[in-house]
Amino acid sequence: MNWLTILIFLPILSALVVGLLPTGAYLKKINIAVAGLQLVVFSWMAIGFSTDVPTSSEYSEASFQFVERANWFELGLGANNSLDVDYFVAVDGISFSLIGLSIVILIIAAVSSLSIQKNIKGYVVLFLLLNGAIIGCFAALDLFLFYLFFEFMLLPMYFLIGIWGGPRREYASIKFFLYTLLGSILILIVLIALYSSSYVPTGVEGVYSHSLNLIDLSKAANYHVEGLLHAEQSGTLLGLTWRHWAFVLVFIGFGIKLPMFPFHTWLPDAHVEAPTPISVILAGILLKVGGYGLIRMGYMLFPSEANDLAWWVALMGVISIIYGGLNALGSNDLKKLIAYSSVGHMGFVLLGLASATSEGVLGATYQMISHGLISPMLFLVSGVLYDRTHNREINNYSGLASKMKLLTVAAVVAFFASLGLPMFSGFVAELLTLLGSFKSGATNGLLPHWMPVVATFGIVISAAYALWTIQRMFFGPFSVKEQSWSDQLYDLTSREKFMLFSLAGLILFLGVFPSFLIDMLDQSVAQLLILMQN
Amino acid sequence: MEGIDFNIALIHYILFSGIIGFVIMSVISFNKRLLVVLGTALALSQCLAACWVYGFIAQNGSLSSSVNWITFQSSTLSLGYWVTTEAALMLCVVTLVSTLVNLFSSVYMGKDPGIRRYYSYLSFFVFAMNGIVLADNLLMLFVFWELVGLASYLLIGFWFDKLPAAKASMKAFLMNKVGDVGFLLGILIVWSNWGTLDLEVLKSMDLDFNNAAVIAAGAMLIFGTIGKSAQMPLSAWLPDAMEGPTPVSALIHAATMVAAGIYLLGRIYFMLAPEVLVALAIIGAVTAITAALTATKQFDIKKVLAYSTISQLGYMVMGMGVGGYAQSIFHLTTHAFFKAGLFLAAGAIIHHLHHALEQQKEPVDPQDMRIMGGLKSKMPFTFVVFLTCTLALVGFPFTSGFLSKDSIIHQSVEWANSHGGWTFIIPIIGFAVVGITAFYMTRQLLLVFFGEPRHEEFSSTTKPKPSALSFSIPLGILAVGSLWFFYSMNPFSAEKSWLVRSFSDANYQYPPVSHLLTSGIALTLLAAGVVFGYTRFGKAEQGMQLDEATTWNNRLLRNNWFQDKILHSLVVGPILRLAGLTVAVEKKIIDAIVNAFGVMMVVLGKVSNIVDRLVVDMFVSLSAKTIGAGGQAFRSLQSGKVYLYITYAFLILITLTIILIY
Amino acid sequence: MEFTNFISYFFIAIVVVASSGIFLTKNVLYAALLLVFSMLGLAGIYVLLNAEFVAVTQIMIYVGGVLVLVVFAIMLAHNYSGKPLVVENNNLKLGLFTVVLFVGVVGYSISGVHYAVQKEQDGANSVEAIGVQLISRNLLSFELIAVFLLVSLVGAIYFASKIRKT
Amino acid sequence: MMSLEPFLYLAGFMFAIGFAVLVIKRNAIFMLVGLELMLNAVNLNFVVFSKMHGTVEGQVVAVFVIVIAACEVAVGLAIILNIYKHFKNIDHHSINELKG
Amino acid sequence: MELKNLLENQIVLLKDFLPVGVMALGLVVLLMSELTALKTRYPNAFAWIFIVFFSVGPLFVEPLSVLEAKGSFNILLSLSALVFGLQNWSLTDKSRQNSEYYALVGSIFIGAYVLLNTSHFLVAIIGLELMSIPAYLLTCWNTKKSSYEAGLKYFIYGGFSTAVLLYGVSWWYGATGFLELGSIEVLVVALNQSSTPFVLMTAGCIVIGLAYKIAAFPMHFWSPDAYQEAPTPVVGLFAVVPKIAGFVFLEKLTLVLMGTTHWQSVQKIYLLLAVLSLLLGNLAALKQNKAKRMMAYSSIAHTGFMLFPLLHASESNLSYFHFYLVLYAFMNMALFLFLDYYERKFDVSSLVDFKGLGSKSVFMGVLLLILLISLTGLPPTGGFIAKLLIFTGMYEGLVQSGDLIFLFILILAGINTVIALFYYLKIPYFMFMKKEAVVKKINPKSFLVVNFLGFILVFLITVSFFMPTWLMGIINNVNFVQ
Repeated sequence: MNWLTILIFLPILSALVVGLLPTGAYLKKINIAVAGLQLVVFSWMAIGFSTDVPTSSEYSEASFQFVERANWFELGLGANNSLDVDYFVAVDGISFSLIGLSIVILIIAAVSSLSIQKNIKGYVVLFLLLNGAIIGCFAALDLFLFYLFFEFMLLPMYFLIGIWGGPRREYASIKFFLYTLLGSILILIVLIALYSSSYVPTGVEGVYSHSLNLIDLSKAANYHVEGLLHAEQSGTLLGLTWRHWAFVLVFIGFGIKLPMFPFHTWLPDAHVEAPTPISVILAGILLKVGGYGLIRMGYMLFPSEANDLAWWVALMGVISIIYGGLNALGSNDLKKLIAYSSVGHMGFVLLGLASATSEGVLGATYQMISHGLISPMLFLVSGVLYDRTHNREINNYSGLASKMKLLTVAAVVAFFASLGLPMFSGFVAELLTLLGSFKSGATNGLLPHWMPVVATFGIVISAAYALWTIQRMFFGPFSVKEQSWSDQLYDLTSREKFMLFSLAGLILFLGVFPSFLIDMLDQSVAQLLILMQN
Repeated sequence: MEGIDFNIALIHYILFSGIIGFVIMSVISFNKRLLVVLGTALALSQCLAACWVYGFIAQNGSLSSSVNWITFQSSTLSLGYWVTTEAALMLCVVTLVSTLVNLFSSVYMGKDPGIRRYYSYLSFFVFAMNGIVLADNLLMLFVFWELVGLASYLLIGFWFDKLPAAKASMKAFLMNKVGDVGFLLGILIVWSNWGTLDLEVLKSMDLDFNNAAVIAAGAMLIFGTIGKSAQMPLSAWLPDAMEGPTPVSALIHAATMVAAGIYLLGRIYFMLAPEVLVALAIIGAVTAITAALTATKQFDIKKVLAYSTISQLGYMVMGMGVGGYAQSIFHLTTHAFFKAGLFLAAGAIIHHLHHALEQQKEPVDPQDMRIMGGLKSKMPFTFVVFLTCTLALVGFPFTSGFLSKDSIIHQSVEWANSHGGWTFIIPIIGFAVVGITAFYMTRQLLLVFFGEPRHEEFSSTTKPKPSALSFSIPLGILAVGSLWFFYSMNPFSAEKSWLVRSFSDANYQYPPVSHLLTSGIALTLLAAGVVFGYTRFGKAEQGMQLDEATTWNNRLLRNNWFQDKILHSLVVGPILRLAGLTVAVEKKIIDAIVNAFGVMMVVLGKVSNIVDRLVVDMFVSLSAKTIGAGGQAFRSLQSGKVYLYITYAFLILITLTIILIY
Repeated sequence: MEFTNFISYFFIAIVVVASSGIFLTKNVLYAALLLVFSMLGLAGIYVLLNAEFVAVTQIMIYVGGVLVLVVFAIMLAHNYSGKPLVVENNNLKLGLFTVVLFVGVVGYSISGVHYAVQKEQDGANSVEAIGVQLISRNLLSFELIAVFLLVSLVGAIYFASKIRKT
Repeated sequence: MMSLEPFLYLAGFMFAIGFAVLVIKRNAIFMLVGLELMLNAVNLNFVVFSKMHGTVEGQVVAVFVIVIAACEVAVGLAIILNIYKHFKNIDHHSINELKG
Repeated sequence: MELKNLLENQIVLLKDFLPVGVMALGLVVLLMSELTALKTRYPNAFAWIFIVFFSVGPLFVEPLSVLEAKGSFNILLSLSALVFGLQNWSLTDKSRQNSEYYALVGSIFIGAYVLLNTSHFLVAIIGLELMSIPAYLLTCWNTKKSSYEAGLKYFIYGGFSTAVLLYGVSWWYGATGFLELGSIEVLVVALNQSSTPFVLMTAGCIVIGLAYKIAAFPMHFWSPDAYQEAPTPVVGLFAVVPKIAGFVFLEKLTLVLMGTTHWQSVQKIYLLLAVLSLLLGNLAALKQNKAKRMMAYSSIAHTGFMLFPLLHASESNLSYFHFYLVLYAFMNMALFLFLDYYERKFDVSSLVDFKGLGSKSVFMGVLLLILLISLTGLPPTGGFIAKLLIFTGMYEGLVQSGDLIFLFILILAGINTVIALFYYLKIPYFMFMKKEAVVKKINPKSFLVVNFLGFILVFLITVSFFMPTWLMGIINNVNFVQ
C-alpha cells in the first residue's frame, strides 16, 4: 500500500468515522492522534526518501518518488477523443518538504484547537477533511486530482472560518471563498485548454488520448498541432500567444491564493476573523498551496513563457513586499499586522521564482517552508493574547514582558525570525532569494538590479514594524487598557509552551543547519531549472 | 603540524564557549556567586586561549579552515576561520576586555535581579564578536554582524521596563539594520560578479580598482561600518545606547562592537578602491569633528565618553581612508584599553554616587556631572585611573594614545602631501580634533574630580568604603594598558612597536616627513586645549552657566546637531505617513476595486434600470411604478403585469431579428 | 375567374373590418360579436380554398362552441362585478410600436420566402382525404388530441366547481 | 389559379391585430379574443399552404389547431372566472401582487 | 381496402409510442378510481396507481431494443415520475388527495413523452399543449388568490407563445412543405432557398415557443411566479420534465438549422437567449429572499448554461449537453424534494426560515449542502464534471471556429459560477452559521421515504463525479435523430 495514499486517506476516513461518533471533547484528542500518526508515517517515508535523484533533460516518473498510479476513469467525449484521468500521486523534493511542513503545522493546529468549545464534532470532521485535502493537494500529480483537492480545501475552510470565527466572520469567510473560487475558475479554464490540446500517444499505435498528467503535459511533444497550447501555435490575442495567456491565467489564479498585491485583500479579513488554529493553518499551509501550484502548473508546464514574463512576476513580488510591509507598519491590530507581514514575505517567493537562478528558486521554496513555520508562531503568540483578553489592539498593551516572561521570549524569537535575523530560517531564505535575484540580473538578465535592492528596503520595513510592535507591546512599563485584564495575563500554559517552543526549535534548526532541508530541495529545483533554462 | 590542529581546536573553543555559556547561564539558574565566578572564568579562559593563538600566529603566519554551510548544484556557501595577525590581536583585545568587564560587573550589577540574564547576554555578545573577528568570508561576517546587533539590542534594552531603554535599543538595532542592508547589498554585488564570498579567494583575485563593480561593492560594504561604528549619518544611536548598564557601554560601545566596523575595513582593505578610501577619509573626519564638538557641551558623564568614542572612531575611519591601515588597527587596540578604562571608572563613580543617593527622596540622575565635583579626595584610585586614561585619550606622550593617534596624524599629513589641494583639510581637522578632545576631557576632569563637591550629600558622608577589589583590578590593568611601554620601547616612535611590525603586510615603514614636526604641532594644540579648558572650568559653577546658556551653538551641540530631529523628520516621519496612506488606500480603493461583485451588481442594476426606464417611459406614461433601489436589477422587469412581459419579450426578439438582418 | 377574385376580396374585407373593429371597440360584447363575423369570413375563405371540412369545423366548433362560451362568460362575469362592460386601453403606445415593428419584420421577411413546389390541387374531395390522413399518417396526433380533450375538460370542470363554492 | 399572396398578408394582419388586442386591452376576455384571432391567422396560413402544396396535411393541422384553441378557451375561462371571484374585477392589468 | 393496410403500417409506426397508451390507460384508471371509495381505505392509492402507470408501466412496455436506442431520457422521465409519486407518498394535504391532481400531472408526463420522442411538428405541438394546459391548472391548485393570479399569467403567456410557435411552424410548413424534422437534407435544401430574414423570422418564432417551455430569457417571466405559487412537488416537475422535452426537441431543430447557410445569424439568437438568461438568472437570484423563487431564477441560469453547447452543436458538444441535462434533471429533482421536505417539516418558505435548521436535521442539511455545491459546480460533486464538459465544449468551439465569442462566453460562465456560489451558499449559511431562537411548528411525522429518496439522488450525483463513465456511457450510445 503506497504510503502517500495512506497519508491522504487516513484523515479523510477518520473524518467519516468521527462523523458517526457521538460529540465530545475526546474527539479533539483523536484529531491530534491522527496528525501524530501522519507524522510517524511521514518520518518513516523521510528515511526512505533519497535526496540525490538524477536530473534528466525532461521530467519523467523517475524524477519522483513514492509513485502510485491507478486508472480512475476514461470519460468518452464524443467519438474520437476521451479524457482519461488517473489517480497519480507522487512526491519530489519540493512537495515532500511541503507535506512535512503541513503535517507539523497540522499537529500544532490540532493541539491549539483544544481550546475550541463550540460544536466540537463538526469542527473535528471539517479539520480532518481539510487535513486530507491539503496532503492530497501537495501529492497529486494529475491536474484533475490536484484541482479536486485544491477546491475541496475551500469548503471546510469556509465553514471553519464562518462558524468558529470572530465577530465579522460571515463576511470574511464568504469573501475568502469567492476570491479563491474566482482564482480556481481561471485555473479551470487553463486546465481545460491543457487537456483539450494535449495529444498523448497511448500504448496502441495511432490512438491518442487527452491526458491531464503533469509529466506528459510538461513535454512539448505531447501537444496537438492545432491545439491552442502547442509550442509553435502562432495565433496571438492582444500581442501575447495563447501559451502566454495560459501562464498569465495560472499566475493570477494562484496569485490570489498566495496573496499577491492586488488580490490580497481577503487575507487580512480571513486572518482577523479566523480562530487561532485555523489562521495557523491558513498562514502555515494554504498560502503555500498557491506557491506550490504556481511552481507545478506555471513553471513546470510553461517554463519559457514564465521566463518571458519573469519581469512582471518579480514586479508583483516586489510590490507585495513593500505594500505588505507598509500596511503592517500602519495597522494596529496584531493579527492584521501579521497577515500583512505574510503578504510581504510571500512576495519573496515570487521574486525568487522569477529569477530562474538556482539560488533564487531554492530561496523561494525555502522561504515557503520557513514562512510556514514563522507566521504560525506569530499567530500563536497573538492567539495566546487573544484567548486571555479577547483583544488584539497593539496599543492596548504595553510592558507585557514583566508579567508574561515566556511569551515575551517566544514573541521576540518569532518577530526576529520574521525580520530575517541570521540564526533563524527566515534569513537563509531571504539571503538565497536576494542572491539569486541579484545574480539573475547579471547571468540571465531576467530581473533588473533595482528589484532586489527594493526588496532589501522591504527587509528594513519589516524590521521596523517587528521591533516597533515588540517595543510597544512587550517592553516599557506594564500598563493595560482595562484593569481587569492584568490578572488574566498569566504566562504560557504547558500546551502553549509545547506549541511555541517546538516551532521555535524548528525555526532555529532550519536557520543553523539549512543543509538538511536544502539537500532535499536541491535536486527537484535543479530539475525545474533545467526546464526553465533550455 | 600538531600546532595547527591544537590552535584550531583552541579557536573552536574560543568561539563556541560564548554560545554555550549563553545557553547554560540562561537555562540553569545558578546562585549569584557561582554565576559571577563561572562568567569571569569563562572569559579568562577565552583570553588565555586567544593569547596562545596570537603567539602561534605571530610565528607562522595566518591560519584558516572552513566548512560547507549551504551546498547547491553549482556553488556552495561556507563558514570558516581566517585568522591573521589582526584577527588574533582583536581576539585578544575582545576577550581581555570582556574578562575585565565580567569582573567589574560582578559588583556593579550585584544587586540587579536580572543578573543571570545579563551574564548570558554578555557571553552571547562575546560569541558574536569573536565570530566577526574570525570570519573568513563576507557571509559569515554578515551573520555575526547581525548577531552582534541583536546582542547590543538585548543589552541596551536590558532594563526593558524603562521606556527610554526600550526605545534606545530599538533605535540602535534599526540603525544597525540600515547599515547591514548596505552590507548585504555589497555581498550581493560581490556574489553576482565573482561568485564567491571567501575573502582569501577574493584577495588572491587582486581585483583592479577601475572596474565599476569593485567600486560599487566597496561603497556598499563600507555602509556596514557606517552603521556599526556610528559614523556620521548613522551615529544617533550610540549616545542613546548609554541607557544600558555602564559595563555594557564599556565593553560594547567603547571597545569591541563599535570597533568591528574598523576591523571590517581592515578585512576588506584590499577591495577598497581609491575613491572609496577618499570617501572614508571624509566621513571619518566629519564624524570626528562633529562628535568632538558635541562632546564639549554634554553634562552626562557617559554621554561625553560616548561622543568621544564616536570622534575617535571617526579618527580611525579617517586613518583607514588616508591609507594608514596598520595605524588604525593600532589606534583601535589602544583606544579599546583607555576608553574601556574611562567607562569603567565612570561606572565606579556612578556606582558610588548610586550608593550615596540611595536614601535620597527625589530621584537624582547619578550620571549628571553637575552634581559631582571634588571626587579627587573621595575616590583617589579611580581618579588616578581616570587621569591616565584621559592622558592616553588626549595623546599625551608616554601613553599608548600618543603613539597611535600621532601615527594616524602623520599618515594623514603624508597622504595630504601626496594628494595635495583640498585634501589638506583632513590633517587640519585631525589636529583640531586633538585640541577639542583635550578641551572636553579637561572639562570633564575638572567638573568631576576637582573643585568642591556640589551636592551636599557627598560632602557630608565619611570616606566611602574602599572600592571593591573587583573594581580596582580591571581599572588597574586598563590604566597600565594605556601606557606606552606596553606597546613599544621608545615612547616616541610608533613604528618600532612590536604590534605594528607584526601586521601581515610587513612592508609598512614610517612616513619620511619629519616625525617630530607633526608631534610638536599636536602637543602644542593639546596644551592649548588644556589651558582653555582650565580657564573656562577653573571655577566649575561659572563654567557650567556658560554651557547652560541657551546660545544657538549650545543648543545645536547639546542636541547632537539635531540629528534626532533630522532623522525623525526626514526618515521616520515620512515612512509612518506612507504606512498610514497605504492603510487608507487599502481600506477604500483596493478593496472597492477588487471586490468586483458588489460593484458589478450595482452597475448592472443601474444599467438595467436606465434601459428599463428609457424603453418603457419613452412610449407610455406609466403610473407611478417606482423602480426599486439599486439592487432591484431585473426585479423591476418582473413588474407583475403580464402584458408588459409579453411586450418586452416580443420587442427584444424583434429588435434582435432586425439587427441580425442588417 | 373574375368572380372568385371578387368573392375572395369580399371575404378578406369582412375579416379585416371585423378584426380592426375588435381592436377599436371598447365594449367586450361587441368584440365577441365582431369575432363571430371574422370567423364566418374566414370560413368563407376556407371554402374558396376548397378546404370545406376546415370551414365546417371552424363554424361548428369556433363560432358555435367557443364564442357562445365566451359570451356566456362575459354575461356571468359582469353580472357578478356590476362594472360596466367598457374597458379602456392600456399600454397603447408600447403595444402599437411593437405591432408596427412586428408587421414590418413579417412583411419584409414574407417577401423573401421561396415556396416549395406549386402543385395543382388533385381535385379529390378534401373531406375524404382528411379522413384518410387522420387515420393513417396522423393517427398518433388523433389519439393524442383525444387525451388532450379529456385532460383539459377534467381540469376545466374541476376549477369550474371551485367557482360555485363562493 | 388566383394568387394566394393576399391571404398570407391577411393572416399576417390578423396575427398583428390579435397581438395588439392581447397586449393593449385591459380585459382578460379581450386577451382570449386576441388569442383566438392569432390562432385563426395561423389556421389561415396552414390552409393556404396546404392548397399551395396540394397536400391535405395543412388542413389536418388546421383542424387540430381549432380543437386545441377550443380547449384552451375552456381552461382559460375556468381560470378567469376564478380570478374574477377573488379580484372582483376582470381587469388583468391591475393584478400585480406577485412582484420581484 | 387500402384503408386496412394503411392502418396496419400505422400500427407498426405507433408501436414505439405504446408507453403513451399505457399512460392514457393510467389516466382513465385514475379518473375512474375517483368514483370508488378507494381513497378512503388506503390514502396512498392514487400515488400507487400513478407510479404503476406512469413510471413503471411505460418502461416495462417499451421493448428493450428501442430502449437502448433512445432510452436515456425516457428512463429519466419515468424516474422523475417515480420521484413525484414517492414525494406525495405520505401526504397530509387534503387538496392533493384527489385524482384530478394526479391526472393533470400524468398528462404532463404524456405530453413530455410525446414531445421527447417525436420529430413531427404537429405531434410536438400537441405534446407541448398537453404539458402546458395542466401546468396552468396545477399552478392555480392552491386556490389562493395569488396562485390564481400566477395561473392566469402562466396561461396568457403560454397561449401567446403557442400562437407564435404555430405561426412559425406555419411559415416553416409554407417554405419547406414538410412537417417532419426527420429528413435533414431535404429541409436544408428548401431552407437555403429562402432569404435569411425569412428563416430568421420563422426559426425565431419557433425558438420563442420552445424558449417559453425551457424558460429561457425573454420568455421566462412566468416561471418565478409559477414556481412560487404551485405546490412544491409540481414545481419539481416544472423544473425538470418540460425542460428535458423542450431541450431535446430544440436540439433536433438545431441539427436542421445548423446545416443551413443562415446558421451564422440564427446562432446569434441562441447566443442572446443563452447569455441573457445566464446573466439574468444569476443576478436576479442574488436579490431573492423566497427559496422557491430563487431556485426559479437559478434554473433559468442553468437553462442559459445548457444553451451554450447548442451554439456549436458538434457531436462531442451534444454529448456534453446531454450529460449536463441529465445531471441538471437529477439535481433539480433532489433540490425540490429537499425544499418540499423543509416546507412540510419546518414550514420553510423564505431563506431566512432556514436559520438554525442545520442542527435540527443534520442528515438532510449535509445532503442539501452537497446538492447546492453540485449545483454551483464545485469538484467533489457531479455538477463539476457537467460544468467542466460545458467549458470544454466552449473551448472546442473556440478552437474549431476561432470565433472569439466562445472566449467571451467562457469568461462570462466563469464569473457566473462565482455569482452562483454567492446565492447558493445563502441556504447553508443560514442553516449552519445562524442560530435560530425559536423554530416554528415542527411536523412530527417522520419523512423516511423522502429522506431515503433524497439520499439516493444525492448519492447518485456525487458518484457521477467519481465514476462519470457510467452516465456518459448510457448517453453516448443513444442517437437521437431517427
